[in-house]
Amino acid sequence: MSERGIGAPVRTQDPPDRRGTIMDLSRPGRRAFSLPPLDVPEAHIAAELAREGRAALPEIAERDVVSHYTRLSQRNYGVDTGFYPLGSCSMKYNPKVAESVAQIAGFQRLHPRQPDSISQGALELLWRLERALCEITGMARATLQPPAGACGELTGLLIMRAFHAKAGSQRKRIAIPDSSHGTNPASVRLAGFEAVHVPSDARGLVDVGALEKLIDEDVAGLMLTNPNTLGLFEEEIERITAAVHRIGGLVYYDGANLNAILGRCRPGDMGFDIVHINTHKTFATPHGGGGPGAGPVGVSERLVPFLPVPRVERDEATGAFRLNEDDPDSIGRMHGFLGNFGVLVRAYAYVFLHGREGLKEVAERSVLNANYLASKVKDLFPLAYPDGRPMHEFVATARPLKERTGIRAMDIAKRVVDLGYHPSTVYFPLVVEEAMMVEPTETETRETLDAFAEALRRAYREAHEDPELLHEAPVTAPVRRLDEARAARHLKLRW
Amino acid sequence: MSERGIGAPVRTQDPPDRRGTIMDLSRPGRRAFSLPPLDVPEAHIAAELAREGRAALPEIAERDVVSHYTRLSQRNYGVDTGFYPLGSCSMKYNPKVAESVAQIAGFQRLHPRQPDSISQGALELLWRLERALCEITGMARATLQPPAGACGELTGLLIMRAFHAKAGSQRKRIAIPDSSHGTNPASVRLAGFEAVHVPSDARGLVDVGALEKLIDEDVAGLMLTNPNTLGLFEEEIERITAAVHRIGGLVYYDGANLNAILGRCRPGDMGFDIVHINTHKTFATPHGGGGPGAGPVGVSERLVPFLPVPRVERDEATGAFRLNEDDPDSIGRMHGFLGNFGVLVRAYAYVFLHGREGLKEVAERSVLNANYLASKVKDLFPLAYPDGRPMHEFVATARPLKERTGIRAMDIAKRVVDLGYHPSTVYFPLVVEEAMMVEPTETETRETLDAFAEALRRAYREAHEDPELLHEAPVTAPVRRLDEARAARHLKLRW
Amino acid sequence: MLEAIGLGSLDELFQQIPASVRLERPLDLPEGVSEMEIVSDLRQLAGKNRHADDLVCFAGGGAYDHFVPAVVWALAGRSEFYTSYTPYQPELSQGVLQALFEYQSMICELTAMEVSNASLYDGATALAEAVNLSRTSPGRDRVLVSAAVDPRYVETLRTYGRGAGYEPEIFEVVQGRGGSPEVGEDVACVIVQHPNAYGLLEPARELFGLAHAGGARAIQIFDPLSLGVLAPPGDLRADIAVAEGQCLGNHLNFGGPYLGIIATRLDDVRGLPGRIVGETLDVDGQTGYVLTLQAREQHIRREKATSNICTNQTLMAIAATVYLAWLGPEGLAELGRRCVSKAAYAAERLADVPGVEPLFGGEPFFKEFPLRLPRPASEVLDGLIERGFLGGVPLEDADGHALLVAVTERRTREEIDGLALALKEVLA
Amino acid sequence: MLEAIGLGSLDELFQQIPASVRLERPLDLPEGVSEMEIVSDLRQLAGKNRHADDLVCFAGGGAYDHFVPAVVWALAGRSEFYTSYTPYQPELSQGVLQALFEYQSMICELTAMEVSNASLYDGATALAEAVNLSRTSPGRDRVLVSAAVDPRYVETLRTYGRGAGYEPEIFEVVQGRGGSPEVGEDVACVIVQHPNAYGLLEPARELFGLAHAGGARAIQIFDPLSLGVLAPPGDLRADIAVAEGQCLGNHLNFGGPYLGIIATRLDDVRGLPGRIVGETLDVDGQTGYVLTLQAREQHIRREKATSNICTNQTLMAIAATVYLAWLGPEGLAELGRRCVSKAAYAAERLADVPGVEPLFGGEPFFKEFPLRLPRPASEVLDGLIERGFLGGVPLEDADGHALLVAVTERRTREEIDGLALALKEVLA
Ligand SMILES: Cc1ncc(COP(=O)(O)O)c(C=O)c1O
Ligand SMILES: Cc1ncc(COP(=O)(O)O)c(C=O)c1O
Repeated sequence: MSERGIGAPVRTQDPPDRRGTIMDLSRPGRRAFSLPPLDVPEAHIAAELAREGRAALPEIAERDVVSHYTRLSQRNYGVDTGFYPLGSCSMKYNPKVAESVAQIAGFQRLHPRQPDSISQGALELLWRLERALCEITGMARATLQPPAGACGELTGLLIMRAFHAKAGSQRKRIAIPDSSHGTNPASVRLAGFEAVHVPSDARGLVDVGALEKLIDEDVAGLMLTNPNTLGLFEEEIERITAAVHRIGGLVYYDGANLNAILGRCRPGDMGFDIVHINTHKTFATPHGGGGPGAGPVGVSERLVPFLPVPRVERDEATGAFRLNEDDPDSIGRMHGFLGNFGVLVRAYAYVFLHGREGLKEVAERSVLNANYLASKVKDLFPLAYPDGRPMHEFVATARPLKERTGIRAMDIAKRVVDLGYHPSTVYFPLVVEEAMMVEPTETETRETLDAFAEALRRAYREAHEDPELLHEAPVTAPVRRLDEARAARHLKLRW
Repeated sequence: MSERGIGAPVRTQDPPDRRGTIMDLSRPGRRAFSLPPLDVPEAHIAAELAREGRAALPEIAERDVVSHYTRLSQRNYGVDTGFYPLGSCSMKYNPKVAESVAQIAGFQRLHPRQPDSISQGALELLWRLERALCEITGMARATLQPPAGACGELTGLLIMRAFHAKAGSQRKRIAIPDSSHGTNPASVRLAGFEAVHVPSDARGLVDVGALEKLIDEDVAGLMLTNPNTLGLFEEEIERITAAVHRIGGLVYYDGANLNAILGRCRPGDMGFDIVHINTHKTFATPHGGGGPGAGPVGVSERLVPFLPVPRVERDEATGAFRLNEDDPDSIGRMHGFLGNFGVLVRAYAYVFLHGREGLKEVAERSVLNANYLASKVKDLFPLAYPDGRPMHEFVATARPLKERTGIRAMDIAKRVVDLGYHPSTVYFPLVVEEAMMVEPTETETRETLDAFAEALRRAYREAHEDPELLHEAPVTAPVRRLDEARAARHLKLRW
Repeated sequence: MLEAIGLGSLDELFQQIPASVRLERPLDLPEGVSEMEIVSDLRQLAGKNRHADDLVCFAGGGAYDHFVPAVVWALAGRSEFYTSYTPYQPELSQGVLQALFEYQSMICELTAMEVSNASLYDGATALAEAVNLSRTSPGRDRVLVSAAVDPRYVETLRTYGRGAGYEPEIFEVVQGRGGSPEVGEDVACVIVQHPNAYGLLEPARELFGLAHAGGARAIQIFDPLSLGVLAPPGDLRADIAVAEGQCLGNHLNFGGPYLGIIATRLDDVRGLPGRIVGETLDVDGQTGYVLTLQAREQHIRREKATSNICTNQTLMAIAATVYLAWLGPEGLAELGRRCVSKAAYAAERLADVPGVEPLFGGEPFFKEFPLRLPRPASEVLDGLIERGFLGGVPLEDADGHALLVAVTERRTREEIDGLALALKEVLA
Repeated sequence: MLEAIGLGSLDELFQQIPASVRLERPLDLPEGVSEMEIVSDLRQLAGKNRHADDLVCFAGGGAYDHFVPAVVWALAGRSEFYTSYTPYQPELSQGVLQALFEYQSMICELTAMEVSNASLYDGATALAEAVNLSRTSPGRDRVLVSAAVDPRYVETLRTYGRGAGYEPEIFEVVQGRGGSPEVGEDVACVIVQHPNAYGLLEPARELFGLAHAGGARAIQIFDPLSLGVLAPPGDLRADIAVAEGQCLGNHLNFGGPYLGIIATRLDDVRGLPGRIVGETLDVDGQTGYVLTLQAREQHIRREKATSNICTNQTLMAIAATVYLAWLGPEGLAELGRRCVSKAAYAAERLADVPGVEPLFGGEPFFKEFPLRLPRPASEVLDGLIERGFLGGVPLEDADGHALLVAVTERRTREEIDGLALALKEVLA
């Protein structure tokens, strides 16, 4: 047998009775649903308000619903399948116990508007998690409401806006590094600010001199991740935060990379005023194929009044918890209810499972793994900024390879699929050409790192010896390379 | 792209870090387990009783345990994957609700030796299920203890033995048809009887004349399935049971094929004295990759005293349920506790979900599906007994094909794998050459039956036109044809 | 491994961190615990809550105790789905992508709208995104909101509006519904919830007519499970339809994770926020699915993106897809009829309780209706909880003497009668 | 479809059924119900039970409240495993087959035996199969069983023995253990449970020595989770080792589905009952797994098979495999030490309760021990249940004034102290 590829389920068609969308399986009269007999008099909607005809949902028996989505799931690669080194995503293993506790009826079946008196356990959980996240980040209080990191950013920026407004100033601009994640500038706009781009220096770090020149009293603040998007620690972080504070601005910490520093240092101690956390990265709540996540936001003491409502408060006398629904300075509500509670239960489980030492080990192991893996491939795929020591992830580049062979980072990624792995992030950050951003995470073994390194090295060799293999790749995935341009040109967004 | 095959995940290797057994992934010092700190004084086992050294179980982190078994699962085909027409197995869809109710803590976390007073719900469930199974089969009482069909057979045969013993007779033989399932003769032996083989007639039915001649007062009883192993209804069933009763014997109904007659006729009404049910066939409790099942056994009034203990009894006055632990005539205990309770919860859910009409529809639809599918393939794969109308399954033969092309039923089966399906049972029943025993079940759609028929027809065509395809098959499964002889010769039963 | 990279200690890996910001003490958190301990900790916390399995739930107001069939999480809970990332590598993500394509298709069918995205955070934030989508013509900035829109949605809008530069303006309703927004040339959109925050049915066609007459967009907040019986947003001529999709197979979860639904007209597709999946072909000509129109999104367009959303609620959308496949067209219609009948019965029984009356008049409703109580609703609710009922959610109307009661297909006549009896006792 | 096969009605499909046996009335069962109804019916039934989440469980006697980590059923519960049949088509069943191969391997490691099958029904029936395996030399028919073997196992043996032609003979024990079976030339096997039905540790080496001296096989019933601390059956020179594998990741389930474990020496492999998985190669030389030695089994060998077993407990074996992979060698040892320490502590605390004393003397035990009570155990248990404890299982010894208490790694000192206090109250 020739080795077509290893690992991923090989591209194959479904048999005719299982092919296509769920609608293709629909046949008149079939059904999965069942309801008890009606036990009250039948009432009706007035004709003028009623639907005419019916919604053309699929008609299908339960058996086929199950088979269809089971098969679809098998056409998907997850962390449970194997290594998933997407940079900036912290695709670590999601402990199963967190899944199972989130399903306890006392959490899963709570109505968001039930009285506080019968939700004491849930409120206590949120309270404890808030305390823990504040300790981890060095913040005073936090809101757990934002359902994802981007919403956390908007929350933080609105807090900045409210802070300055309260001080009687209407600052218009927010500084962000040129390597920042797309959500940063997008959030800046949504918060009604303009983005000012801060250049990086040759080491891949914020050009502090340039920053100091760039910012003035029209700048409300700076957004930064640290380690930054290149996986490098901003060594001059104190100078940076001081510079922003000097002009009266606030500094926002994008927590996507918090994994690298857990228990080692804290944004609050670096001078950050606002921090968001992606629980679906750092605290292992599963990504769900793209969501749900949770994006808690912590703030320093002076910003506490501006946090969103409702907030969980604890009556020191009775120990009872309650939701504080309004506060005059609060920016207001960021979510219809309390945010992604079910995700926060998982984050709670993760944080307290690991505890103080465990979280520190997470950081250590994640940084060690990234450095180890970098050391095994950087001769072929050089680090974009070779002078810095990467932390939990590294950004390498396929530029030399491309110059020599025409093989691009994308081709490497697709070949890696055929070699049994999910590829790394490619083409992000945008400031690096042919970027390959690799974040192995702490849950992976040395064997996995070695094998993945070997897969990259093999692809590199093949780029020279048998480039067709890379152009053709993937050949073992459920589909081969997809025509994205066609998708955008011939929009087909529904059946 | 050439169409190698459709449907099944294509044979491929795992990447190096995920290859081999769980032991191959073991590395010293890794671990998944965790325990709370010891909160009592440490005590020890005396040295002479203690283990020396340690059990060489794998050392492995939870992340890798999960990935390993997730990947293994993906190398397996289940009903949820698709059509699974194994004859005699009733591989129908297993409703998900039955899985979820079996996980309610009030069932899943019950200790088998907790007092009856705090197990009333569980006992009531068993009681109600027993009543329902008796109604479905036409029996007076039943035991739910046997954990599978074969154990049910043994239970029934021991009841026969006890019945005759009580009547002062020591009959030695049990009659079974030559087409019977292997568990029948094996159970006969385990019950201390000898098997007498009853021949089939040209129609594939019990040769009643021969039977009448064969049996005498040394025969304790007859075991039969109806519809029989060929999928045909024993039309002379009353003559058969009467003949056995005439010599003082008892008639045992092997319930593997009960699916075909639910609500249409009942073993009790045909004259059967003892019936076992495979809940993992007829009542959709999942097969679990080979088990667990449940094999409840119902008996007619005169055999009730012999049923195993413990039995669930209901106090008519108080309505309370209790376990009757002994009864002088009982054959005793067939299982350490009450049998596969968790499976019985699922069976209960299935029976009461369907109810009286639903169960009848199950039979009707399963027979219709089998007949429809048979009609689509029997020109190429003739029915072994073409005169009878098959019920819920049919037995076809590849003998003509083999004679013409050398292609055997096994080759067809393996090619069917490449065409996206689990094949039918082959080479059973033993009395049919090149047997293909196909049981589509009631949960499959017409589209599936059509597509499977087309797969068989295509394989048939290919047997003539491109036999290599069949000899080589499967090429799209996780492994190709396995060397069973080698497995038996070079026994490797552990790592 | 440290050796392999030429380091002597873990600390060396963290040398770039200036000493001055290093945390030189352990985090002030408890020590890590075993799985057994975390389970009992969380069981204990959960045990301090009452919930919808242990109380009979008539609470609604944006989150509903609809039945979640076992198939939904048996499938959406498969780890290939829930442990995967956003489908940036489409070849390894066909499962999620196709499921989302099916989701988009079903949302279109449900709403009679032309295009749906692949999910937003929840109903309230979906409304905020819809408003952003509507505020694209210069000069058309104002946002008119019916007073019968869920206050939580309005509060969320107010927050988002601070950044986007608008302040939602409330227009009055009459007897809990309707109203006559004045739609001038500066109005971007008119927002109506139908069924509304009182559960009442709105004269949506008329209200949307007013919006269109003024050149504004009509935004409808709808209830997905009402659409088996109620005319869908598309038929009502809504321009943008948003909803909370929790009811579609998602658990109550104390408010999240839920599902933000947004659907609109094809014209507006390039203004839609969030991910959209499109069908395409692979190099062999085989059908496949990809994220498309990514030029709208933050990772490509950065500050010019239609939204900042990145992580969304994909898994909830998959659950909704499975749920809708389970429900089918007949199920959707029948379930809607059940809600209507059960709510009507409950309204009648509860209004019979001495001292209780409808908050307004005889306005039509779907599955939820408002009552006026002789005592503060929060007190009454406590009494009902003692009797095993989560009797509804309090309204601020009538000085807090108003209660909103939701009746889903799960509620039996016996439970409804039980609630009426309990209410009578509490008020006695 | 009826038309397609040329039939006019469903009834025609059933024409072969003689009219005289047709059921001409509907089954006397309720009408079918919806998913919602079956769920509430079963919730209601479950609600009538107390269970080990709601009582603190000190019950054992063959089924134990060990901790089941979440991974076990997250994996064993994957539908590709649980909805598949016996792996008769190995190419489509490599997942189940390899998992069973790993199971067999781990059981061998655990027990220090040479070969394991792929599961039997449960511990008691595994013992019956072991006896059959031992009764192969003509003339060696008798089965000697220690009086300290679980009575349920003995009863099961008695039932199976009626067919196989033996009557288990009990040999006495002294102070709950030991004894001196007389092993003559007609004895097939000597059965010892270690730890035994009182939880006590047996002088197993000596007893097995007696068996071997008489030419009989030594059968040990073991506790899988004792084998981190206790010498394994292989080291004790047992010939056949059987166990109840429930403790390995399987839930209490009111007694089933559980897991019958059997392991023996390679010499006896052809006498082993049930399925066995073997490693082999495919035509490309790639490793794969198949059912092997099928010539022992009923579907090939029919009346000459070693057993009638067909459907076994595969899924429970897969769960056990995942559990053991989770536990690892250190976990196994540590868990064993926990049981020993906690049980020792509990025995001390409970024996301090006035009126309570050890049933025998100071015999060593593993995780379970017997107490003598001043009142009937069943009464005392009821009192303990009122106080939130499932206090153990009653023994028939001492006129029913004896209680067997099991203490797993899950029980905390606080719970043990609580039990002691409750017992004191009940007996006061
Ligand atoms: C650096 C960075 N910032 C922000 C985000 C946005 O977080 P979310 O996807 O949770 O909205 C991400 C997510 O990929 C990120 O990598
Ligand atoms: C006809 C027949 N009888 C008996 C059995 C044995 O049942 P079980 O596997 O539940 O022991 C089977 C199972 O395949 C069967 O098909």
